[in-house]
Amino acid sequence: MSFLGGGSKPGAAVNSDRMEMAVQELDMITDVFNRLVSSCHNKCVSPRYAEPDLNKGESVCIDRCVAKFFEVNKKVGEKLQSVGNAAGGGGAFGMQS
Amino acid sequence: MSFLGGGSKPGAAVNSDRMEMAVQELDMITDVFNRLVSSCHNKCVSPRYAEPDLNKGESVCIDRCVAKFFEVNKKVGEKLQSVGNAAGGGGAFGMQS
Amino acid sequence: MSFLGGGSKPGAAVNSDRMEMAVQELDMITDVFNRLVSSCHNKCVSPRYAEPDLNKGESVCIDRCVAKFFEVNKKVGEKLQSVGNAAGGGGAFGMQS
Amino acid sequence: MDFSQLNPAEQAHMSKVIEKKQMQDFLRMYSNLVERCFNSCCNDFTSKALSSKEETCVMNCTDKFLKHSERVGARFAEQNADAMNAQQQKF
Amino acid sequence: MDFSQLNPAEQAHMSKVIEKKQMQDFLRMYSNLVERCFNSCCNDFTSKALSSKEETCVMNCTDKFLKHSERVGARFAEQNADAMNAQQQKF
Amino acid sequence: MDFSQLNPAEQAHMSKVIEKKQMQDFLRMYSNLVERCFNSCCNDFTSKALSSKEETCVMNCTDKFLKHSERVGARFAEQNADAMNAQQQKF
Repeated sequence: MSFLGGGSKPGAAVNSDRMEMAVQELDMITDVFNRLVSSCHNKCVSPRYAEPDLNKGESVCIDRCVAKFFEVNKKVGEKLQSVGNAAGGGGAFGMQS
Repeated sequence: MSFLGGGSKPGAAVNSDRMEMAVQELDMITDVFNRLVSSCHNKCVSPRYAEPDLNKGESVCIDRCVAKFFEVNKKVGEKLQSVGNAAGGGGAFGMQS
Repeated sequence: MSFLGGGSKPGAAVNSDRMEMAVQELDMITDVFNRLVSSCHNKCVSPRYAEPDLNKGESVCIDRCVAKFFEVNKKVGEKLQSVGNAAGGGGAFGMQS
Repeated sequence: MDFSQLNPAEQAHMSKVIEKKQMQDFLRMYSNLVERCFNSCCNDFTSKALSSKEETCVMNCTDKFLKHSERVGARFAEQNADAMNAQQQKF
Repeated sequence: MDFSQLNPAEQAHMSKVIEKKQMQDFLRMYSNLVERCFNSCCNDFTSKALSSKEETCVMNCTDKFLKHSERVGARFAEQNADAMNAQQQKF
Repeated sequence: MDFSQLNPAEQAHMSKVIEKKQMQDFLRMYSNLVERCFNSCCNDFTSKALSSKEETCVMNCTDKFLKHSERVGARFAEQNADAMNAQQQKF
Protein backbone atom coordinates (compact mmCIF):
# COMPACT_ATOMS: atom_id res chain seq x y z
CA MET A 1 0.00 0.00 0.00
CA SER A 2 2.93 2.38 -0.34
CA PHE A 3 1.57 4.50 -3.15
CA LEU A 4 3.53 7.19 -1.37
CA GLY A 5 7.24 7.44 -1.14
CA GLY A 6 7.79 7.04 -4.86
CA GLY A 7 9.84 3.92 -4.39
CA SER A 8 11.31 3.79 -7.86
CA LYS A 9 12.06 0.13 -8.48
CA PRO A 10 14.84 -0.34 -11.00
CA GLY A 11 12.53 -2.48 -13.18
CA ALA A 12 13.39 -2.17 -16.85
CA ALA A 13 9.99 -1.83 -18.42
CA VAL A 14 7.65 -0.43 -15.78
CA ASN A 15 7.45 3.35 -15.99
CA SER A 16 6.53 4.45 -12.50
CA ASP A 17 5.18 7.87 -13.53
CA ARG A 18 2.81 6.31 -16.05
CA MET A 19 1.89 3.65 -13.49
CA GLU A 20 1.09 6.33 -10.95
CA MET A 21 -1.11 8.17 -13.41
CA ALA A 22 -3.04 4.97 -14.09
CA VAL A 23 -3.48 4.28 -10.38
CA GLN A 24 -4.68 7.84 -9.83
CA GLU A 25 -7.18 7.45 -12.65
CA LEU A 26 -8.42 4.23 -11.07
CA ASP A 27 -8.76 5.92 -7.67
CA MET A 28 -10.62 8.80 -9.31
CA ILE A 29 -13.13 6.52 -11.02
CA THR A 30 -13.68 4.51 -7.85
CA ASP A 31 -14.27 7.71 -5.91
CA VAL A 32 -16.74 9.04 -8.48
CA PHE A 33 -18.56 5.71 -8.62
CA ASN A 34 -18.91 5.54 -4.82
CA ARG A 35 -20.29 9.08 -4.70
CA LEU A 36 -22.68 8.24 -7.54
CA VAL A 37 -23.99 5.15 -5.73
CA SER A 38 -24.46 7.10 -2.53
CA SER A 39 -26.09 10.16 -4.15
CA CYS A 40 -28.56 8.17 -6.25
CA HIS A 41 -29.41 5.96 -3.29
CA ASN A 42 -30.26 9.05 -1.27
CA LYS A 43 -32.26 10.54 -4.15
CA CYS A 44 -34.17 7.46 -5.29
CA VAL A 45 -34.39 4.69 -2.69
CA SER A 46 -36.84 5.03 0.17
CA PRO A 47 -35.14 4.37 3.54
CA ARG A 48 -38.16 2.49 4.89
CA TYR A 49 -36.97 -0.80 3.38
CA ALA A 50 -40.39 -2.44 3.30
CA GLU A 51 -39.35 -4.88 0.58
CA PRO A 52 -36.09 -6.37 -0.73
CA ASP A 53 -36.51 -5.35 -4.38
CA LEU A 54 -36.22 -2.04 -6.16
CA ASN A 55 -39.71 -1.04 -7.23
CA LYS A 56 -40.49 0.36 -10.68
CA GLY A 57 -40.34 4.01 -9.57
CA GLU A 58 -37.00 3.53 -7.83
CA SER A 59 -35.52 1.75 -10.87
CA VAL A 60 -36.52 4.48 -13.29
CA CYS A 61 -35.30 7.14 -10.88
CA ILE A 62 -31.89 5.42 -10.62
CA ASP A 63 -31.44 5.34 -14.40
CA ARG A 64 -32.20 9.04 -14.72
CA CYS A 65 -30.13 9.86 -11.67
CA VAL A 66 -27.02 8.22 -13.19
CA ALA A 67 -27.55 10.07 -16.47
CA LYS A 68 -27.93 13.41 -14.69
CA PHE A 69 -24.90 12.78 -12.50
CA PHE A 70 -22.81 12.21 -15.63
CA GLU A 71 -24.11 15.44 -17.12
CA VAL A 72 -23.21 17.32 -13.96
CA ASN A 73 -19.79 15.66 -13.97
CA LYS A 74 -19.26 16.87 -17.53
CA LYS A 75 -20.42 20.43 -16.82
CA VAL A 76 -18.24 20.73 -13.72
CA GLY A 77 -15.27 19.29 -15.62
CA GLU A 78 -15.69 21.79 -18.47
CA LYS A 79 -15.98 24.62 -15.96
CA LEU A 80 -12.81 23.57 -14.13
CA GLN A 81 -11.02 23.23 -17.45
CA SER A 82 -12.03 26.73 -18.56
CA VAL A 83 -10.94 28.13 -15.19
CA GLY A 84 -7.67 26.19 -15.47
CA ASN A 85 -7.02 27.48 -18.98
CA ALA A 86 -7.78 31.03 -17.92
CA ALA A 87 -5.36 30.64 -15.01
CA GLY A 88 -2.51 29.51 -17.27
CA GLY A 89 -1.42 26.18 -18.67
CA GLY A 90 -4.26 24.17 -17.26
CA GLY A 91 -2.60 20.91 -18.19
CA ALA A 92 -3.97 19.13 -15.14
CA PHE A 93 -7.58 19.70 -16.05
CA GLY A 94 -8.11 17.31 -18.93
CA MET A 95 -9.64 14.50 -16.96
CA GLN A 96 -13.32 14.18 -17.45
CA SER A 97 -14.46 11.48 -19.78
CA MET B 1 -15.02 -10.46 14.13
CA SER B 2 -12.18 -11.99 12.16
CA PHE B 3 -13.14 -10.31 8.91
CA LEU B 4 -10.60 -12.04 6.82
CA GLY B 5 -10.93 -15.70 7.55
CA GLY B 6 -8.68 -18.46 6.37
CA GLY B 7 -5.78 -19.72 8.45
CA SER B 8 -2.48 -19.14 6.71
CA LYS B 9 0.24 -21.70 6.16
CA PRO B 10 3.38 -21.27 8.26
CA GLY B 11 6.07 -19.50 6.25
CA ALA B 12 9.72 -18.66 6.80
CA ALA B 13 10.34 -14.94 6.33
CA VAL B 14 8.00 -12.02 5.77
CA ASN B 15 5.29 -13.08 3.36
CA SER B 16 4.10 -9.91 1.70
CA ASP B 17 0.72 -11.35 0.67
CA ARG B 18 -0.03 -12.45 4.21
CA MET B 19 1.24 -9.08 5.46
CA GLU B 20 -1.08 -7.28 3.10
CA MET B 21 -4.03 -9.37 4.26
CA ALA B 22 -3.25 -8.47 7.88
CA VAL B 23 -2.98 -4.78 7.03
CA GLN B 24 -6.29 -4.93 5.19
CA GLU B 25 -7.90 -6.60 8.19
CA LEU B 26 -6.52 -3.85 10.41
CA ASP B 27 -7.84 -1.16 8.05
CA MET B 28 -11.21 -2.88 8.00
CA ILE B 29 -11.49 -3.01 11.76
CA THR B 30 -10.43 0.61 12.09
CA ASP B 31 -13.02 1.62 9.52
CA VAL B 32 -15.78 -0.34 11.28
CA PHE B 33 -14.78 1.10 14.64
CA ASN B 34 -14.83 4.68 13.36
CA ARG B 35 -18.27 4.18 11.82
CA LEU B 36 -19.48 2.59 15.07
CA VAL B 37 -18.23 5.55 17.14
CA SER B 38 -19.85 8.02 14.80
CA SER B 39 -23.19 6.16 14.48
CA CYS B 40 -23.65 5.61 18.21
CA HIS B 41 -22.64 9.21 18.92
CA ASN B 42 -25.36 10.39 16.55
CA LYS B 43 -27.90 7.96 18.03
CA CYS B 44 -27.16 8.45 21.73
CA VAL B 45 -25.34 11.67 22.59
CA SER B 46 -27.27 14.93 22.66
CA PRO B 47 -25.51 17.64 20.59
CA ARG B 48 -26.35 20.33 23.12
CA TYR B 49 -23.25 19.59 25.20
CA ALA B 50 -24.61 21.06 28.42
CA GLU B 51 -22.22 19.00 30.57
CA PRO B 52 -18.86 17.23 30.08
CA ASP B 53 -19.98 13.77 31.24
CA LEU B 54 -22.11 11.09 29.65
CA ASN B 55 -25.33 10.89 31.60
CA LYS B 56 -26.93 7.61 32.63
CA GLY B 57 -29.32 7.50 29.67
CA GLU B 58 -26.54 8.17 27.17
CA SER B 59 -24.31 5.51 28.72
CA VAL B 60 -26.99 2.82 28.57
CA CYS B 61 -27.88 3.83 25.04
CA ILE B 62 -24.23 3.51 23.95
CA ASP B 63 -23.95 -0.03 25.35
CA ARG B 64 -27.07 -1.16 23.51
CA CYS B 65 -26.06 0.69 20.38
CA VAL B 66 -22.73 -1.16 20.17
CA ALA B 67 -24.47 -4.52 20.70
CA LYS B 68 -27.02 -3.76 17.96
CA PHE B 69 -24.35 -2.53 15.57
CA PHE B 70 -22.52 -5.86 15.98
CA GLU B 71 -25.74 -7.76 15.30
CA VAL B 72 -26.32 -5.72 12.15
CA ASN B 73 -22.71 -6.33 11.12
CA LYS B 74 -23.28 -10.07 11.52
CA LYS B 75 -26.55 -10.09 9.59
CA VAL B 76 -25.12 -8.06 6.72
CA GLY B 77 -22.04 -10.30 6.62
CA GLU B 78 -24.15 -13.46 6.45
CA LYS B 79 -26.26 -11.93 3.71
CA LEU B 80 -23.21 -10.96 1.65
CA GLN B 81 -21.79 -14.43 2.14
CA SER B 82 -24.99 -16.12 0.96
CA VAL B 83 -25.13 -13.81 -2.06
CA GLY B 84 -21.48 -14.57 -2.76
CA ASN B 85 -22.03 -18.33 -2.51
CA ALA B 86 -25.08 -18.14 -4.75
CA ALA B 87 -23.06 -16.16 -7.29
CA GLY B 88 -20.46 -18.92 -7.62
CA GLY B 89 -17.31 -19.70 -5.66
CA GLY B 90 -17.84 -16.90 -3.23
CA GLY B 91 -14.17 -16.86 -2.38
CA ALA B 92 -14.11 -13.14 -1.59
CA PHE B 93 -17.07 -13.24 0.72
CA GLY B 94 -15.75 -15.34 3.62
CA MET B 95 -15.22 -12.47 5.98
CA GLN B 96 -17.71 -12.14 8.75
CA SER B 97 -17.38 -13.89 12.07
CA MET C 1 -0.57 25.30 12.98
CA SER C 2 2.53 23.15 13.20
CA PHE C 3 0.67 20.06 14.41
CA LEU C 4 3.73 17.96 14.83
CA GLY C 5 6.07 20.04 16.91
CA GLY C 6 9.63 19.31 17.83
CA GLY C 7 12.46 20.62 15.69
CA SER C 8 14.70 17.84 14.43
CA LYS C 9 18.48 17.87 14.28
CA PRO C 10 20.01 18.19 10.83
CA GLY C 11 20.91 14.77 9.40
CA ALA C 12 22.89 13.57 6.44
CA ALA C 13 20.69 11.57 4.05
CA VAL C 14 16.97 10.94 3.87
CA ASN C 15 15.71 9.94 7.30
CA SER C 16 12.62 7.89 6.62
CA ASP C 17 11.13 8.43 10.09
CA ARG C 18 11.42 12.18 9.74
CA MET C 19 10.07 11.94 6.21
CA GLU C 20 7.08 10.02 7.46
CA MET C 21 6.42 12.60 10.14
CA ALA C 22 6.47 15.35 7.52
CA VAL C 23 4.07 13.41 5.27
CA GLN C 24 1.76 12.83 8.22
CA GLU C 25 1.84 16.55 9.00
CA LEU C 26 0.96 17.30 5.39
CA ASP C 27 -1.91 14.80 5.45
CA MET C 28 -3.16 16.31 8.68
CA ILE C 29 -3.17 19.85 7.33
CA THR C 30 -4.90 18.74 4.13
CA ASP C 31 -7.54 16.95 6.18
CA VAL C 32 -8.12 19.97 8.42
CA PHE C 33 -8.32 22.28 5.40
CA ASN C 34 -10.86 20.08 3.64
CA ARG C 35 -13.03 19.91 6.74
CA LEU C 36 -12.73 23.68 7.14
CA VAL C 37 -13.81 24.30 3.55
CA SER C 38 -16.76 21.96 3.93
CA SER C 39 -17.88 23.26 7.35
CA CYS C 40 -17.73 26.93 6.39
CA HIS C 41 -19.49 26.23 3.09
CA ASN C 42 -22.32 24.56 5.02
CA LYS C 43 -22.44 27.41 7.54
CA CYS C 44 -22.16 30.39 5.19
CA VAL C 45 -23.06 29.65 1.57
CA SER C 46 -26.70 29.36 0.59
CA PRO C 47 -27.36 26.15 -1.40
CA ARG C 48 -29.77 27.92 -3.76
CA TYR C 49 -26.96 29.05 -6.05
CA ALA C 50 -28.88 31.93 -7.58
CA GLU C 51 -25.67 33.73 -8.60
CA PRO C 52 -22.05 32.74 -9.30
CA ASP C 53 -20.43 35.15 -6.83
CA LEU C 54 -20.15 35.17 -3.07
CA ASN C 55 -22.29 38.00 -1.80
CA LYS C 56 -21.15 40.41 0.93
CA GLY C 57 -22.88 38.49 3.73
CA GLU C 58 -21.39 35.19 2.65
CA SER C 59 -17.89 36.65 2.38
CA VAL C 60 -17.98 38.17 5.85
CA CYS C 61 -19.39 34.96 7.26
CA ILE C 62 -16.58 32.92 5.69
CA ASP C 63 -13.88 35.12 7.23
CA ARG C 64 -15.39 34.79 10.69
CA CYS C 65 -16.02 31.10 10.19
CA VAL C 66 -12.35 30.41 9.45
CA ALA C 67 -11.27 32.40 12.50
CA LYS C 68 -13.69 30.52 14.74
CA PHE C 69 -12.68 27.16 13.32
CA PHE C 70 -9.05 27.95 14.20
CA GLU C 71 -10.07 28.89 17.74
CA VAL C 72 -11.98 25.63 18.09
CA ASN C 73 -8.98 23.75 16.70
CA LYS C 74 -6.78 25.39 19.35
CA LYS C 75 -9.18 24.68 22.22
CA VAL C 76 -9.62 21.04 21.22
CA GLY C 77 -5.85 20.63 20.82
CA GLU C 78 -5.19 22.08 24.29
CA LYS C 79 -7.83 19.81 25.76
CA LEU C 80 -6.35 16.71 24.13
CA GLN C 81 -2.92 17.75 25.34
CA SER C 82 -4.07 18.16 28.93
CA VAL C 83 -5.84 14.79 28.77
CA GLY C 84 -2.67 13.25 27.30
CA ASN C 85 -0.47 14.76 30.03
CA ALA C 86 -2.84 13.60 32.76
CA ALA C 87 -2.80 10.10 31.23
CA GLY C 88 0.98 9.84 31.56
CA GLY C 89 3.85 10.97 29.37
CA GLY C 90 1.60 12.43 26.76
CA GLY C 91 4.24 12.12 24.09
CA ALA C 92 1.74 11.66 21.30
CA PHE C 93 -0.33 14.68 22.21
CA GLY C 94 2.11 17.51 21.52
CA MET C 95 0.61 18.62 18.26
CA GLN C 96 -1.42 21.78 18.38
CA SER C 97 0.10 25.17 17.80
CA MET D 1 -10.82 3.33 -18.52
CA ASP D 2 -8.26 2.49 -21.15
CA PHE D 3 -4.97 0.92 -20.16
CA SER D 4 -3.94 -0.07 -23.68
CA GLN D 5 -1.12 2.51 -23.68
CA LEU D 6 0.59 0.52 -20.92
CA ASN D 7 3.21 -2.10 -21.86
CA PRO D 8 2.74 -5.77 -20.78
CA ALA D 9 4.83 -5.41 -17.61
CA GLU D 10 2.82 -2.38 -16.63
CA GLN D 11 -0.46 -4.11 -17.41
CA ALA D 12 0.53 -7.04 -15.20
CA HIS D 13 1.39 -4.66 -12.39
CA MET D 14 -1.90 -2.84 -12.95
CA SER D 15 -3.84 -6.10 -12.68
CA LYS D 16 -2.38 -6.71 -9.24
CA VAL D 17 -3.19 -3.17 -8.17
CA ILE D 18 -6.76 -3.52 -9.44
CA GLU D 19 -7.21 -6.86 -7.69
CA LYS D 20 -6.06 -5.37 -4.41
CA LYS D 21 -8.31 -2.37 -4.85
CA GLN D 22 -11.30 -4.58 -5.51
CA MET D 23 -10.76 -6.26 -2.16
CA GLN D 24 -10.44 -2.86 -0.45
CA ASP D 25 -13.55 -1.61 -2.23
CA PHE D 26 -15.48 -4.67 -1.19
CA LEU D 27 -14.49 -4.20 2.46
CA ARG D 28 -15.35 -0.52 2.31
CA MET D 29 -18.71 -1.32 0.74
CA TYR D 30 -19.35 -3.86 3.48
CA SER D 31 -18.74 -1.44 6.36
CA ASN D 32 -20.57 1.33 4.52
CA LEU D 33 -23.55 -0.99 4.11
CA VAL D 34 -23.54 -1.93 7.79
CA GLU D 35 -23.46 1.75 8.73
CA ARG D 36 -26.22 2.72 6.29
CA CYS D 37 -28.60 -0.08 7.25
CA PHE D 38 -27.93 0.36 10.95
CA ASN D 39 -28.63 4.08 10.72
CA SER D 40 -31.83 3.60 8.72
CA CYS D 41 -33.23 0.62 10.61
CA CYS D 42 -32.19 0.95 14.26
CA ASN D 43 -33.74 3.77 16.23
CA ASP D 44 -34.91 2.06 19.37
CA PHE D 45 -32.32 1.60 22.10
CA THR D 46 -34.59 0.41 24.89
CA SER D 47 -33.25 -3.07 24.15
CA LYS D 48 -29.87 -4.36 23.02
CA ALA D 49 -31.29 -7.13 20.81
CA LEU D 50 -32.40 -6.53 17.22
CA SER D 51 -36.20 -6.66 17.01
CA SER D 52 -37.69 -8.79 14.22
CA LYS D 53 -38.88 -5.58 12.58
CA GLU D 54 -35.36 -4.17 12.66
CA GLU D 55 -33.93 -7.42 11.35
CA THR D 56 -36.33 -7.46 8.39
CA CYS D 57 -35.42 -3.86 7.67
CA VAL D 58 -31.68 -4.67 7.73
CA MET D 59 -32.13 -7.64 5.39
CA ASN D 60 -34.23 -5.61 2.93
CA CYS D 61 -31.79 -2.71 3.17
CA THR D 62 -28.87 -5.00 2.29
CA ASP D 63 -30.74 -6.63 -0.59
CA LYS D 64 -31.90 -3.33 -1.98
CA PHE D 65 -28.49 -1.73 -1.71
CA LEU D 66 -26.86 -4.59 -3.62
CA LYS D 67 -29.47 -4.35 -6.38
CA HIS D 68 -29.09 -0.59 -6.43
CA SER D 69 -25.30 -0.80 -6.75
CA GLU D 70 -25.62 -3.36 -9.53
CA ARG D 71 -28.02 -1.17 -11.46
CA VAL D 72 -25.87 1.93 -11.00
CA GLY D 73 -22.85 -0.09 -12.11
CA ALA D 74 -24.60 -1.18 -15.30
CA ARG D 75 -25.67 2.38 -16.15
CA PHE D 76 -22.22 3.68 -15.24
CA ALA D 77 -20.58 1.26 -17.67
CA GLU D 78 -22.97 2.29 -20.46
CA GLN D 79 -22.38 5.98 -19.87
CA ASN D 80 -18.64 5.42 -19.75
CA ALA D 81 -18.75 3.53 -23.05
CA ASP D 82 -20.79 6.33 -24.62
CA ALA D 83 -18.37 8.95 -23.35
CA MET D 84 -15.38 7.02 -24.74
CA ASN D 85 -17.01 6.61 -28.13
CA ALA D 86 -17.82 10.31 -28.21
CA GLN D 87 -14.23 11.12 -27.32
CA GLN D 88 -12.80 8.83 -30.01
CA GLN D 89 -15.05 10.45 -32.61
CA LYS D 90 -13.42 13.77 -31.77
CA PHE D 91 -9.90 12.54 -32.53
CA MET E 1 -7.72 -9.48 15.89
CA ASP E 2 -5.45 -12.47 15.99
CA PHE E 3 -1.98 -12.21 14.51
CA SER E 4 -0.69 -15.46 16.04
CA GLN E 5 -0.46 -17.11 12.61
CA LEU E 6 2.20 -14.56 11.65
CA ASN E 7 5.86 -15.47 12.14
CA PRO E 8 8.11 -13.28 14.38
CA ALA E 9 9.46 -11.21 11.47
CA GLU E 10 5.95 -10.53 10.31
CA GLN E 11 4.78 -9.69 13.80
CA ALA E 12 7.60 -7.16 14.17
CA HIS E 13 6.65 -5.57 10.86
CA MET E 14 3.01 -5.57 11.92
CA SER E 15 3.86 -3.73 15.15
CA LYS E 16 5.45 -0.93 13.16
CA VAL E 17 2.45 -0.74 10.86
CA ILE E 18 0.08 -0.64 13.84
CA GLU E 19 2.11 2.07 15.56
CA LYS E 20 2.01 4.22 12.45
CA LYS E 21 -1.70 3.66 12.02
CA GLN E 22 -2.36 4.64 15.62
CA MET E 23 -0.73 8.01 14.95
CA GLN E 24 -2.79 8.45 11.78
CA ASP E 25 -5.95 7.44 13.63
CA PHE E 26 -5.20 9.88 16.40
CA LEU E 27 -4.72 12.73 13.92
CA ARG E 28 -7.89 11.78 12.10
CA MET E 29 -9.80 11.64 15.38
CA TYR E 30 -8.43 15.08 16.27
CA SER E 31 -9.59 16.78 13.07
CA ASN E 32 -12.88 14.88 13.16
CA LEU E 33 -13.42 16.10 16.72
CA VAL E 34 -12.69 19.71 15.74
CA GLU E 35 -15.15 19.46 12.88
CA ARG E 36 -17.87 17.81 14.98
CA CYS E 37 -17.63 20.24 17.90
CA PHE E 38 -17.35 23.26 15.60
CA ASN E 39 -20.45 22.18 13.67
CA SER E 40 -22.48 21.51 16.83
CA CYS E 41 -21.38 24.53 18.85
CA CYS E 42 -20.76 27.41 16.43
CA ASN E 43 -23.77 28.83 14.68
CA ASP E 44 -23.38 32.55 15.19
CA PHE E 45 -21.13 34.33 12.72
CA THR E 46 -21.87 37.91 13.70
CA SER E 47 -18.52 37.84 15.48
CA LYS E 48 -15.22 36.14 14.75
CA ALA E 49 -14.39 35.42 18.39
CA LEU E 50 -15.70 32.36 20.22
CA SER E 51 -18.34 33.40 22.75
CA SER E 52 -17.99 31.96 26.25
CA LYS E 53 -21.11 29.90 25.60
CA GLU E 54 -19.55 28.45 22.44
CA GLU E 55 -16.30 27.78 24.26
CA THR E 56 -18.07 25.86 27.04
CA CYS E 57 -19.91 23.87 24.42
CA VAL E 58 -16.67 22.99 22.61
CA MET E 59 -14.99 21.89 25.86
CA ASN E 60 -17.96 19.73 26.85
CA CYS E 61 -18.20 18.34 23.34
CA THR E 62 -14.53 17.30 23.43
CA ASP E 63 -14.83 15.77 26.89
CA LYS E 64 -17.98 13.89 26.01
CA PHE E 65 -16.62 12.60 22.74
CA LEU E 66 -13.53 11.20 24.44
CA LYS E 67 -15.64 9.47 27.08
CA HIS E 68 -17.96 8.20 24.38
CA SER E 69 -15.09 6.77 22.31
CA GLU E 70 -13.62 5.12 25.38
CA ARG E 71 -16.93 3.48 26.25
CA VAL E 72 -17.50 2.31 22.68
CA GLY E 73 -13.95 0.97 22.61
CA ALA E 74 -14.53 -1.05 25.80
CA ARG E 75 -17.79 -2.54 24.48
CA PHE E 76 -16.18 -3.18 21.09
CA ALA E 77 -13.37 -5.17 22.73
CA GLU E 78 -15.88 -7.24 24.71
CA GLN E 79 -17.98 -8.00 21.65
CA ASN E 80 -14.87 -8.91 19.69
CA ALA E 81 -13.75 -11.29 22.44
CA ASP E 82 -17.22 -12.89 22.48
CA ALA E 83 -17.19 -13.29 18.71
CA MET E 84 -13.75 -14.91 18.79
CA ASN E 85 -14.77 -17.34 21.54
CA ALA E 86 -17.90 -18.27 19.62
CA GLN E 87 -15.78 -18.88 16.53
CA GLN E 88 -13.29 -21.08 18.39
CA GLN E 89 -16.13 -23.15 19.84
CA LYS E 90 -17.22 -23.93 16.30
CA PHE E 91 -13.91 -25.51 15.34
CA MET F 1 4.11 24.32 7.39
CA ASP F 2 7.82 24.58 7.94
CA PHE F 3 10.10 22.06 6.32
CA SER F 4 13.32 23.99 6.97
CA GLN F 5 14.53 21.35 9.42
CA LEU F 6 14.71 18.86 6.54
CA ASN F 7 17.98 18.40 4.68
CA PRO F 8 18.14 19.06 0.91
CA ALA F 9 17.61 15.40 -0.05
CA GLU F 10 14.57 15.26 2.16
CA GLN F 11 13.24 18.55 0.84
CA ALA F 12 13.54 17.25 -2.73
CA HIS F 13 11.68 14.09 -1.78
CA MET F 14 9.06 16.18 0.01
CA SER F 15 8.50 18.31 -3.09
CA LYS F 16 7.65 15.20 -5.09
CA VAL F 17 5.28 13.99 -2.39
CA ILE F 18 3.58 17.40 -2.25
CA GLU F 19 3.23 17.54 -6.03
CA LYS F 20 1.57 14.14 -6.07
CA LYS F 21 -0.72 15.06 -3.22
CA GLN F 22 -1.79 18.23 -5.01
CA MET F 23 -2.95 16.12 -7.92
CA GLN F 24 -4.83 13.78 -5.60
CA ASP F 25 -6.37 16.74 -3.78
CA PHE F 26 -7.46 18.28 -7.05
CA LEU F 27 -9.15 15.04 -8.14
CA ARG F 28 -10.82 14.65 -4.76
CA MET F 29 -12.02 18.27 -4.92
CA TYR F 30 -13.39 17.65 -8.40
CA SER F 31 -15.50 14.62 -7.43
CA ASN F 32 -16.54 16.29 -4.19
CA LEU F 33 -17.70 19.31 -6.19
CA VAL F 34 -19.69 17.15 -8.60
CA GLU F 35 -21.37 15.41 -5.68
CA ARG F 36 -22.14 18.63 -3.82
CA CYS F 37 -23.56 20.48 -6.82
CA PHE F 38 -25.51 17.45 -7.99
CA ASN F 39 -27.04 17.01 -4.55
CA SER F 40 -27.97 20.67 -4.21
CA CYS F 41 -29.21 21.29 -7.75
CA CYS F 42 -30.82 18.06 -8.97
CA ASN F 43 -34.03 17.02 -7.30
CA ASP F 44 -36.30 16.26 -10.21
CA PHE F 45 -35.97 12.80 -11.72
CA THR F 46 -38.98 12.89 -14.05
CA SER F 47 -36.47 13.46 -16.85
CA LYS F 48 -32.93 12.26 -17.46
CA ALA F 49 -31.73 15.50 -19.05
CA LEU F 50 -30.49 18.44 -17.01
CA SER F 51 -33.05 21.27 -17.13
CA SER F 52 -31.72 24.74 -17.89
CA LYS F 53 -32.55 25.73 -14.33
CA GLU F 54 -30.52 22.81 -12.99
CA GLU F 55 -27.65 23.63 -15.32
CA THR F 56 -27.53 27.24 -14.17
CA CYS F 57 -27.56 26.05 -10.58
CA VAL F 58 -24.65 23.65 -11.25
CA MET F 59 -22.59 26.35 -12.95
CA ASN F 60 -23.21 28.83 -10.11
CA CYS F 61 -22.51 26.14 -7.54
CA THR F 62 -19.15 25.37 -9.17
CA ASP F 63 -18.21 29.04 -9.46
CA LYS F 64 -19.21 29.78 -5.91
CA PHE F 65 -17.42 26.77 -4.50
CA LEU F 66 -14.17 27.75 -6.22
CA LYS F 67 -14.42 31.30 -4.89
CA HIS F 68 -15.29 29.97 -1.47
CA SER F 69 -12.28 27.61 -1.42
CA GLU F 70 -10.00 30.40 -2.56
CA ARG F 71 -11.22 32.71 0.19
CA VAL F 72 -10.92 30.02 2.85
CA GLY F 73 -7.42 29.23 1.57
CA ALA F 74 -6.37 32.88 1.90
CA ARG F 75 -7.72 33.16 5.44
CA PHE F 76 -6.19 29.77 6.32
CA ALA F 77 -2.76 30.97 5.20
CA GLU F 78 -3.10 34.15 7.26
CA GLN F 79 -4.15 32.27 10.37
CA ASN F 80 -1.31 29.80 9.89
CA ALA F 81 1.20 32.64 9.58
CA ASP F 82 -0.19 34.23 12.75
CA ALA F 83 0.03 30.92 14.62
CA MET F 84 3.63 30.41 13.53
CA ASN F 85 4.64 33.93 14.59
CA ALA F 86 2.98 33.40 17.97
CA GLN F 87 4.89 30.16 18.36
CA GLN F 88 8.24 31.72 17.48
CA GLN F 89 7.66 34.49 20.01
CA LYS F 90 7.35 31.83 22.69
CA PHE F 91 10.84 30.40 22.08
